[in-house]
Amino acid sequence: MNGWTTSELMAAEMSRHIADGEVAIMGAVSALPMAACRLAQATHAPASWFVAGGSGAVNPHATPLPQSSCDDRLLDAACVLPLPEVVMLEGRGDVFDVFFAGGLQIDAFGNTNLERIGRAEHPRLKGPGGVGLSFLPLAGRVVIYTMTHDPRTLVEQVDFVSGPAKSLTGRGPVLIVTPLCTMDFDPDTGRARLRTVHPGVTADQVRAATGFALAVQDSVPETEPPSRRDLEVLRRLA
Amino acid sequence: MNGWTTSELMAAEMSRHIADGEVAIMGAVSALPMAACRLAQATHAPASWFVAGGSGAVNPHATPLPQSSCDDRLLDAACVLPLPEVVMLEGRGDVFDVFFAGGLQIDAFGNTNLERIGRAEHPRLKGPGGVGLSFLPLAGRVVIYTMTHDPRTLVEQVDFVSGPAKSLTGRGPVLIVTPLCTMDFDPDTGRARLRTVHPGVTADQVRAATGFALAVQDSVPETEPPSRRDLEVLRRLA
Amino acid sequence: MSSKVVSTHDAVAALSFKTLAAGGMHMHNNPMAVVFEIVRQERRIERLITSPSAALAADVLIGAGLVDEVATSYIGFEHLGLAPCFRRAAEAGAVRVLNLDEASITHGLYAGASGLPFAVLPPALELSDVWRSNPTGYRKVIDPFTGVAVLATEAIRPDVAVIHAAEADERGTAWLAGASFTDRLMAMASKRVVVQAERVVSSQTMKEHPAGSTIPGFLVTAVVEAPGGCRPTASHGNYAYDEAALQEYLRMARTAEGFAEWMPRAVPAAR
Amino acid sequence: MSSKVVSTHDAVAALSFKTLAAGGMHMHNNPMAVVFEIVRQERRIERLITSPSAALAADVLIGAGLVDEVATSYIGFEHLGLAPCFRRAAEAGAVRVLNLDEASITHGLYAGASGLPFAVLPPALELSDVWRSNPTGYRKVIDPFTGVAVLATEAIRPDVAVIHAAEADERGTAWLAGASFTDRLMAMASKRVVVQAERVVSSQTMKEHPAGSTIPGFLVTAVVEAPGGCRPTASHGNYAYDEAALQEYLRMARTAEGFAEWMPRAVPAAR
Repeated sequence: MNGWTTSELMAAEMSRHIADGEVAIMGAVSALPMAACRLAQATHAPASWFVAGGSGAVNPHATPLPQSSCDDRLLDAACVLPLPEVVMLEGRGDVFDVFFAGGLQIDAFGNTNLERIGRAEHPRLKGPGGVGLSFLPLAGRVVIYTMTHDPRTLVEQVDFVSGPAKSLTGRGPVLIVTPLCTMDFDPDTGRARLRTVHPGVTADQVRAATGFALAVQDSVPETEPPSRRDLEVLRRLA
Repeated sequence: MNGWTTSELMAAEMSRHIADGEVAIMGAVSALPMAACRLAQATHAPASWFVAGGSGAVNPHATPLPQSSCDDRLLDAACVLPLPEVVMLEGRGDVFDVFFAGGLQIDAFGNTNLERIGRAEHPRLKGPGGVGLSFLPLAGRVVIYTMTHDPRTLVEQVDFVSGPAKSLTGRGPVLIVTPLCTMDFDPDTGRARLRTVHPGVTADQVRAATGFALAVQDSVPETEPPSRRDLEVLRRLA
Repeated sequence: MSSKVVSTHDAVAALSFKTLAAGGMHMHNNPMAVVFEIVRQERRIERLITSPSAALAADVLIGAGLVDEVATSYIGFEHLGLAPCFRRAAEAGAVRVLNLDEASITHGLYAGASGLPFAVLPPALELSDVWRSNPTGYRKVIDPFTGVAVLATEAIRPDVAVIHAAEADERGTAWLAGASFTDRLMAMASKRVVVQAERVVSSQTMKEHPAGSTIPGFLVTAVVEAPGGCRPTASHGNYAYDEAALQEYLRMARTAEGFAEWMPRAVPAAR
Repeated sequence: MSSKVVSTHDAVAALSFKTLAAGGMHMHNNPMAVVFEIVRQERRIERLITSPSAALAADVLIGAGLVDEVATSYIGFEHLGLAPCFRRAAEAGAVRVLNLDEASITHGLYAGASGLPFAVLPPALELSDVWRSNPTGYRKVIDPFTGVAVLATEAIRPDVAVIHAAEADERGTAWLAGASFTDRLMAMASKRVVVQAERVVSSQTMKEHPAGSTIPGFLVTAVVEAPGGCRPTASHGNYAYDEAALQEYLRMARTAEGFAEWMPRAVPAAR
């Protein structure tokens, strides 16, 4: 714990993947991507936008950030879209630059699964369902995040594709952020590869915690820790 | 001029065709049906509803009534629907009991035309277009009104069907109200027939002003004139 | 003018339905007062239709064993955890799950509200496994302009929608405070609408609310006054969700026995 | 943070389009400031797309000879009379009219805003002559759930929408006062959006407006400050339509010569 939590490190890392002027969107369980978006707005991307999930709030100002993506405190925002209109715009394929997505399972290609673990009949675990993950092929880029880095979550192949890795109008998944590391995707194989390890984590630890064969380069850089400014912002939001 | 204008007589007559609890809708040039709806609410149908055309206003309170169906003064209302939602609900076929419709041409079967007079190529008169008249088959009943009763307006067959007489979910056109008379439709032939003549108008005058062969019974009753109460209400709205 | 305001008991007793839609998103605006009454009256729901993200309302109805099949894109409790009764019933095969996604629910409700025979979907949705897992809900259709096969889903026309509002008047006009989610669309798509309101107010009060935040009374069958009627979920503009109470629910409802114990506490008159 | 506020001249000069959608309904919220600038710059419009009921904006663009074809369900001046330039051009065959109805425009814009490949329509629309008169805009499609042929129309995706707002901020977020008609839907369906606003305000002011009354700035390309920019049509919440001025327009525009005389008065810098 070098003066920051794993969540803070992850939020800071995620924020760096939003460029100025871009529009991000997220679904449920979105405290982390909301913090990342707010951090981006407070630092390098003041003109970026985000739509806070089911609330339809565009650039919510709430401080601290509520845990629920549908909280009415989010409605203190630049403006608010009725939820059906958010869903409509997700279909256009040229509106949202970054889609933050999670999953019960995330596979080596960046497919995500919120549906079930196991077979269709009597699954071992029935998940909640994928909500808007089927829109991922229309996002500019997909940033996947999970708070659970273990071999049951990071799998060779998802049991069900809620969020497809294949993209129609964008680049598809470009990043996975976990409590241990960040991964990106090999352009030739389409498979996830280790991009950075978080400070204090080794590549071997990551490999052991990952359910698929993870490509690892000889020397893996460390994830850039959050700056003091990042932490100031993130702690105001927490 | 027995103490009331033709418009007042027409509005009073139209108001009688709205039953309590019913929902009416109208398009543009709707001062007359709006007055009729307000009169119905003030008299025999206090629980009736109407949606004032493009404004989306439900039961507008504006007094006097604006001439334009899209006036912002209409928004002082029981509630306001965004226009796309009015259009949506028109498609359901079980929401609107009465649809008030007009036309450049109205034919013997109750088809209405706001599109053109003459052929498609180089029409003699290009009308504005039918807007929502193609929804008439989904209304409970259609009440047609016109301020022009002449053989060019009331024709045997419209040159273009903007508002179809055929109904899918309701009864279709049940009434035509003009400055001279009211007509209803013969259930066997589907053709318009003289129902009442306005006070001071003869059946022969109506026949001469009508471009189709109008069925006329031996004795045609007079249109019931507006009551004193009707006139009080209508004059407050004018 | 007759009033549409009735008791929760009478509102539910008067309903005739096979398909029922329940409003609210996540732990917000779940119409629990009417849902608990449906449980009390043990009303069978052939098909429950949820918003894109359902929570307690759906989980309770499923837990009570009233739901034959559920058309949904998500039932869960967001950061608090999975939906225990839904999970248990789905894993056991006790409820049939008709998988949708938020686009299919939204565009399906839009089609229902608009009298459209079905709903066409954005091309991306073909890439997920959702439509393949629900052959009754999805079909391919040939785009008549391009000749390409695209994905379509059923129009959603619930027999009854149950919606929570902050305010309603006697004529049925309702105001949805805060975010209205897909609740207004659900009301517009449904043949009958039951509104539970925090407060019954005068029509004069009602008319101050902005366009697009209300449901016109002519779409509403019955109004139930239910102050606190979303608890333990939130009622936008009125109260937050009760996280401790929801956590307790999630803990107890982990087993059928625990759920059976929780229910009468939440619904004093139930069972 | 760079501002999206530019001059009317620069906003129009920067646009590249084949299809252009103009907002407003009847004599309300016609985006005349931008329309007059389009006339001044003599920008050709391959296809003009109107709201369900267009008036002055469409009539002026057609009168100026800039419109090859117009997709519309109504161009007129409600109780004031027919649209003189539209009428003259359509009768002479100088403009191609793609007949739609309000359902096709609304559902077509919804499809455009949602990335749907096309729009299915309610069954009633088949009974009118509208779709038969516009073979490019309509096709039959086989409902994959029933096997019945139903009517479909094209998704509407204008290259540019021009919308009037009461307020906009520097980041492009716009507030539509009063009735927003189909203008928000038009903005959501269009690839680029130019907003003309009565007032440019701070983002702080903007955020007070209710959900569903705004267009988020990320959909807006340029903002033009245009006080009085709807005249002689109305600007909801700001001023009524000028009936005398509209009557004068209707009188003068009855002939091409009269329209040519009217234009420079309305647009001092034109021609």
